[in-house]
Amino acid sequence: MSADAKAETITINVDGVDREVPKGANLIDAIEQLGEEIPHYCYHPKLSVVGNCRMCLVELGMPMRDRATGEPVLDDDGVQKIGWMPKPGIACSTTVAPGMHIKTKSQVVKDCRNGVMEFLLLNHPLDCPICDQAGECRLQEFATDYGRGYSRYTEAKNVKPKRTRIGPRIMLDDERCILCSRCIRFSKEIANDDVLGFIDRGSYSTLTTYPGKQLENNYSLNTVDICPVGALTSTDFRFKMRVWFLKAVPSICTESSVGANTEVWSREGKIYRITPRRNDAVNDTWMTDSGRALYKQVEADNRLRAYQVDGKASSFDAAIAAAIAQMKQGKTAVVASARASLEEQFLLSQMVEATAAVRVDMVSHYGDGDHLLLSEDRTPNLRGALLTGLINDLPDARLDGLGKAIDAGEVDTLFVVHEDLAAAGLTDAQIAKVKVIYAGIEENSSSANAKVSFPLLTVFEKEGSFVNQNFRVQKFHNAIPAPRGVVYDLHLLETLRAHMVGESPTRPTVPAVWELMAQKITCLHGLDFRGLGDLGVGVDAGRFASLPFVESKNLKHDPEKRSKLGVEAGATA
Amino acid sequence: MDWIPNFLLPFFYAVTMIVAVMTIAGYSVLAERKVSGWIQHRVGPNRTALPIVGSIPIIGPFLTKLGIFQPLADGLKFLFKEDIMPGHVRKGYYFAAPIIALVPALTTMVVLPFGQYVDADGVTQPLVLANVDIGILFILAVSSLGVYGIVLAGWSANSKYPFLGGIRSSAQMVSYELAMGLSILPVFMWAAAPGADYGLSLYGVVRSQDGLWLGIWQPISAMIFLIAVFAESNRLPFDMAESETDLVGGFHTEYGSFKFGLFFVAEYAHIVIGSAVFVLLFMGGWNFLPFVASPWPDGVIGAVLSVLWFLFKIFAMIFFFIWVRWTLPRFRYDQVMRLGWNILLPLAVGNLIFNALLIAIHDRL
Amino acid sequence: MAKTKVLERKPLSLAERTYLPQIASGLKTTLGNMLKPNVTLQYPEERPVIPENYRGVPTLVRDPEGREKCVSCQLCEFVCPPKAIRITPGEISEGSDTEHVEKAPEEFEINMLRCIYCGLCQEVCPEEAIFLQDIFSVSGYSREEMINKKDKLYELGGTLPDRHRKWDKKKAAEINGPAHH
Amino acid sequence: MAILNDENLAKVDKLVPKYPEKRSATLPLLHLIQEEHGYISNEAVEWVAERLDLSPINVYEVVTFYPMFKQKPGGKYAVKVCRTLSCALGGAYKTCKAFEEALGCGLDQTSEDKLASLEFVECHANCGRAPVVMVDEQMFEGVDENGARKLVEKMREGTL
Repeated sequence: MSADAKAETITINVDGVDREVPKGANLIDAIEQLGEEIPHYCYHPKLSVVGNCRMCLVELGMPMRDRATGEPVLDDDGVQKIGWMPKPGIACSTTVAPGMHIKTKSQVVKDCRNGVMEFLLLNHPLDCPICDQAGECRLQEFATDYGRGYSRYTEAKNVKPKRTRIGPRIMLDDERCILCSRCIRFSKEIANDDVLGFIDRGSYSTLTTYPGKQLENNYSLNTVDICPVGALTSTDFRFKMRVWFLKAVPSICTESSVGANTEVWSREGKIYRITPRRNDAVNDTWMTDSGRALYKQVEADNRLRAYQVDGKASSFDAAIAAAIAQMKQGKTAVVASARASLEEQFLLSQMVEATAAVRVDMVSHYGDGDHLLLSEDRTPNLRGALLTGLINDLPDARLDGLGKAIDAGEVDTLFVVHEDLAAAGLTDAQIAKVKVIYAGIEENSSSANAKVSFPLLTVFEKEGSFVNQNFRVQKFHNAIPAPRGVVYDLHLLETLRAHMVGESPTRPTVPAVWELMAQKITCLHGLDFRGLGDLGVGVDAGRFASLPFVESKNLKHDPEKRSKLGVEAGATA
Repeated sequence: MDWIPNFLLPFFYAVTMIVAVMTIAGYSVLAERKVSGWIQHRVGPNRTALPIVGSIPIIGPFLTKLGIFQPLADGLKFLFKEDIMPGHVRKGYYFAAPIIALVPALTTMVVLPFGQYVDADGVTQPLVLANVDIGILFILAVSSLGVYGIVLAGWSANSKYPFLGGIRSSAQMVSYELAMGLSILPVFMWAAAPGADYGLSLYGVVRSQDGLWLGIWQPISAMIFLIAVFAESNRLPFDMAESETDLVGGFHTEYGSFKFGLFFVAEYAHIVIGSAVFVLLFMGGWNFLPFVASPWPDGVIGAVLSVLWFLFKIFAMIFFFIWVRWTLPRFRYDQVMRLGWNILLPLAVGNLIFNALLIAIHDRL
Repeated sequence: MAKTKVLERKPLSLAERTYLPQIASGLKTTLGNMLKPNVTLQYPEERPVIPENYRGVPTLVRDPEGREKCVSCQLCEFVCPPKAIRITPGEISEGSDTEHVEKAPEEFEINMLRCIYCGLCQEVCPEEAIFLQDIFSVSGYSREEMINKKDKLYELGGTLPDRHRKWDKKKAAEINGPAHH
Repeated sequence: MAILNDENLAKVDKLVPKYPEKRSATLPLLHLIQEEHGYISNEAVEWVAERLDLSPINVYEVVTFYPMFKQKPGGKYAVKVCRTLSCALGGAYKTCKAFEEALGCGLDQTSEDKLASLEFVECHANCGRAPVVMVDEQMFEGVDENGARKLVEKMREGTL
């Protein structure tokens, strides 16, 4: 892709300097790629262009040609004259053209921006101290750049409703709205839920939903993200914390196999919100509302927080000893999870080897997809389990095979990662027949009857990588510290494996595990953890490409194209 | 039955005297703090108040502001503080040291005359516990015993700073004792001239200063004696034994509570005694002014007035002691030694010879 | 090498060598000082005059209507160099008199063990809600006691006149509706 | 849902195909509805939206944008007093006040007897003799306070 982009560049002149920009690009995007910014409110790279904020006005010009002959018009020095347009034009609705000249820093442009800012701020309530957007507000930023610093407007400001609930998760502050219509366009174009609109006119213009309707689709919180001001705020995050205290860590959404790129915003070990991170190959700039709420599992009531042996809290070492003693009695079966990271699955497969497990099962978690960013497979890493060789075929929703094996007395010990055995179809009698060693985030039926329970960490408390629906390996980072006394999942798995084979356990790091994986797994050859970058790397699906995955066509996934691509997928990484 | 005048009365006098000296010593401490405060633009102790006296309308606050009750509080504090004894000290000597320091200071006052009483017969009698002829010798002999307290304290504490303090103190004491003794010889050579019948009696010295004070007549002797008194009483600028900057606290580093209080009182008692001796020898005792006949009438009133005048002079001297302390910095040890041996001693000897010659010439004429 | 100039030290005169004139002049100096009037302030009884811009203990103030002025924007928490301030923001429930303000601190703590009295919190406050007033002496028996909670901060701060009456104006505008019809 | 009578429905069927984009027919349709009912209800908005394959909010935006579209039923007559400069100078405010008193209702309201609704509007584009008042589609020039009262009387008598 990058090679293609390089081939198709054109030259435009920005503030007197010739620059290379991609052909056919929008002027704002093109300038952004040059590392500069044309201020804008209503323009959004993933939405249609409306050009109603007028903030992106720049001076535009083309080299002059004689209309009659088509010959270039030269000035006295023999240089082609530039025909500047008499008035500035908006950059967002301009596509770059060869030879185009633009001025982004001229006095005219600055005057335009000053004027636009003055109008935008006329009726603005200036309640930054209570506004959640403060700190990441475009209005604030451009007001410092182009604002006048005081208001010439002596009349009383317009008063509008301050807290309108336009959806279950969204609060609208009308006074702050600058009528950029990003939210309206998003609802219509991306979420396909055209409920937002401006009613009334002039200074009465108000963003609203149609009477009786609400902005309640599963993508509604994206309107909060794209709102350039603080008009739309999330009720979940509202007034909780100022954004400048929050530390944003790149992560991956675990809601489904889409693997939306996210940023986890935390302060002092407490997560306050999750926002999407732009990745044009995965989720553009969007994510689901339901995915944003997943951080609540960190402090969920049913979180498993302590190591347990026979239902009693114990130390890590005691729990390991009990588990090893149990597994050494032989006939161990493993229930792996598609919720574990690639590295954990790899170490689990090592452990399976070390314990000479009689069988490895996995449970599928399928639901309805919305053909956008919520796929049918509700686990983030099913393909990782395939790549690491934990499983060879798509899993079933029920553990019937395992159940039969238990009934036949082939299994004594069951090592379960994350899964709820009862929910996965094992009967109480079957569970009672085996000794369960459970490792998971939550307490569930598996942990209730477990001989040994190991608390695992949420995706926010560790680092690693997932393989998404397009066989794209994407990494997530440690956003908050693990609960007190809980070791990293990798450490747990490595300790178990080492004790089984009588080695002394090491403390594996993710990059170290990756070195091993890159050697052992064909399609990961030549990759390392750092090399994944923030946007991830697509890998060769190999023989798995033809498996009947459940994902239907969604925003960045096309099953037909996928299976056709097959081997080439890796090459286009 | 003459045990009452022979035994009980002297005992009563002695107790009175001790109380007086101790009180003056205690209030010297207050004076020290107050004067140092004034000199340094501070206010000094002004908070301690007695429950009833302190609440008398005008007088109470005034006394409180003067810090009159402060010595009481200090004394009580010393009495009731926990008596800590370090584990490494030599116990017997450690306990004995403060007593040995205080006792000589209090003993010397036995021979100190502090006024005169002209009885109905017109006979002038000194007011003194024991009017011995060798008064000055007694004082020199006993007061130099005080250094044993310091040396013992330094040694028994069994740690290096007190030890150094004790050593320094004894060396200093030896150095200045000589100059001191030599400096007062001319005084007695003049005062106890042939024909005068009072020998080395301090009373006699005072009597001899009826007209001219010896301080004016013998300024060099007075100066050497004054410096030596400073050195003997371990006052700044000669407080080698306890210089805080290099010896932490010197000999009393390891002392606390009441034992420290004893050292403290002993030091101030030394000052009081030293002032008294200086006043007796060089400032005319209770004589009113040089060349002015004492206006004290006969009888009890005259006696009281003479005592008060004598006390006034002592207080002036004490003030001078304090004043000097807050003016001059401490000498270095080698300077102290050089001053004692190289300057004061030759000067005193020279002064003695000069006066002897003077007397010889005077007698020939 | 810089040139060194050797200064000749003059020999002392006889009078100087006795030190007596120096001692006398020293005594004169100290006596002079002793007789000068005192400048000591008798502290607990007499109080120093505190200048208006004095930076004492940081406090929270209310406006003349008794409304808490702080809207928990947390700028003070952000700017505080020793991180002495800790705010838990909260929402003003709908239906309250001050619902138009929307936000108020649920908890506001200033750790006086950390505070360095720099006054940046007062400087940065957009609502003029936090002031370093004239209290300069703080003490307590425990660490907890030295952490001023919201109630304590308002008690210390009291009420200050409000020059802007921003929220009053806002409320009036909300009641009267938009100005231009 | 009987939003329009058959005659108007037929008009709609003819109107809609005239535009290359169905959405463009929003305004004509709304006018038709307002003509028939005197106002545009939410049901009408939804009906239009369905007819033109739009979301109701799209139509709602248009309805609220134009002051000529009423969202509530008005009186029998619609009285519109011009308030733009020349009429204002000519005494439009007094005229308006007179209407308010005569009708017994405020601005943007309908009199209690449903006789008339009163509006104070921008220029009628007939600045010949101020103040200008429109009652329904009829134009009256030079309406002073007395004229206003007379107009109301005429409306009451039904002789307008």
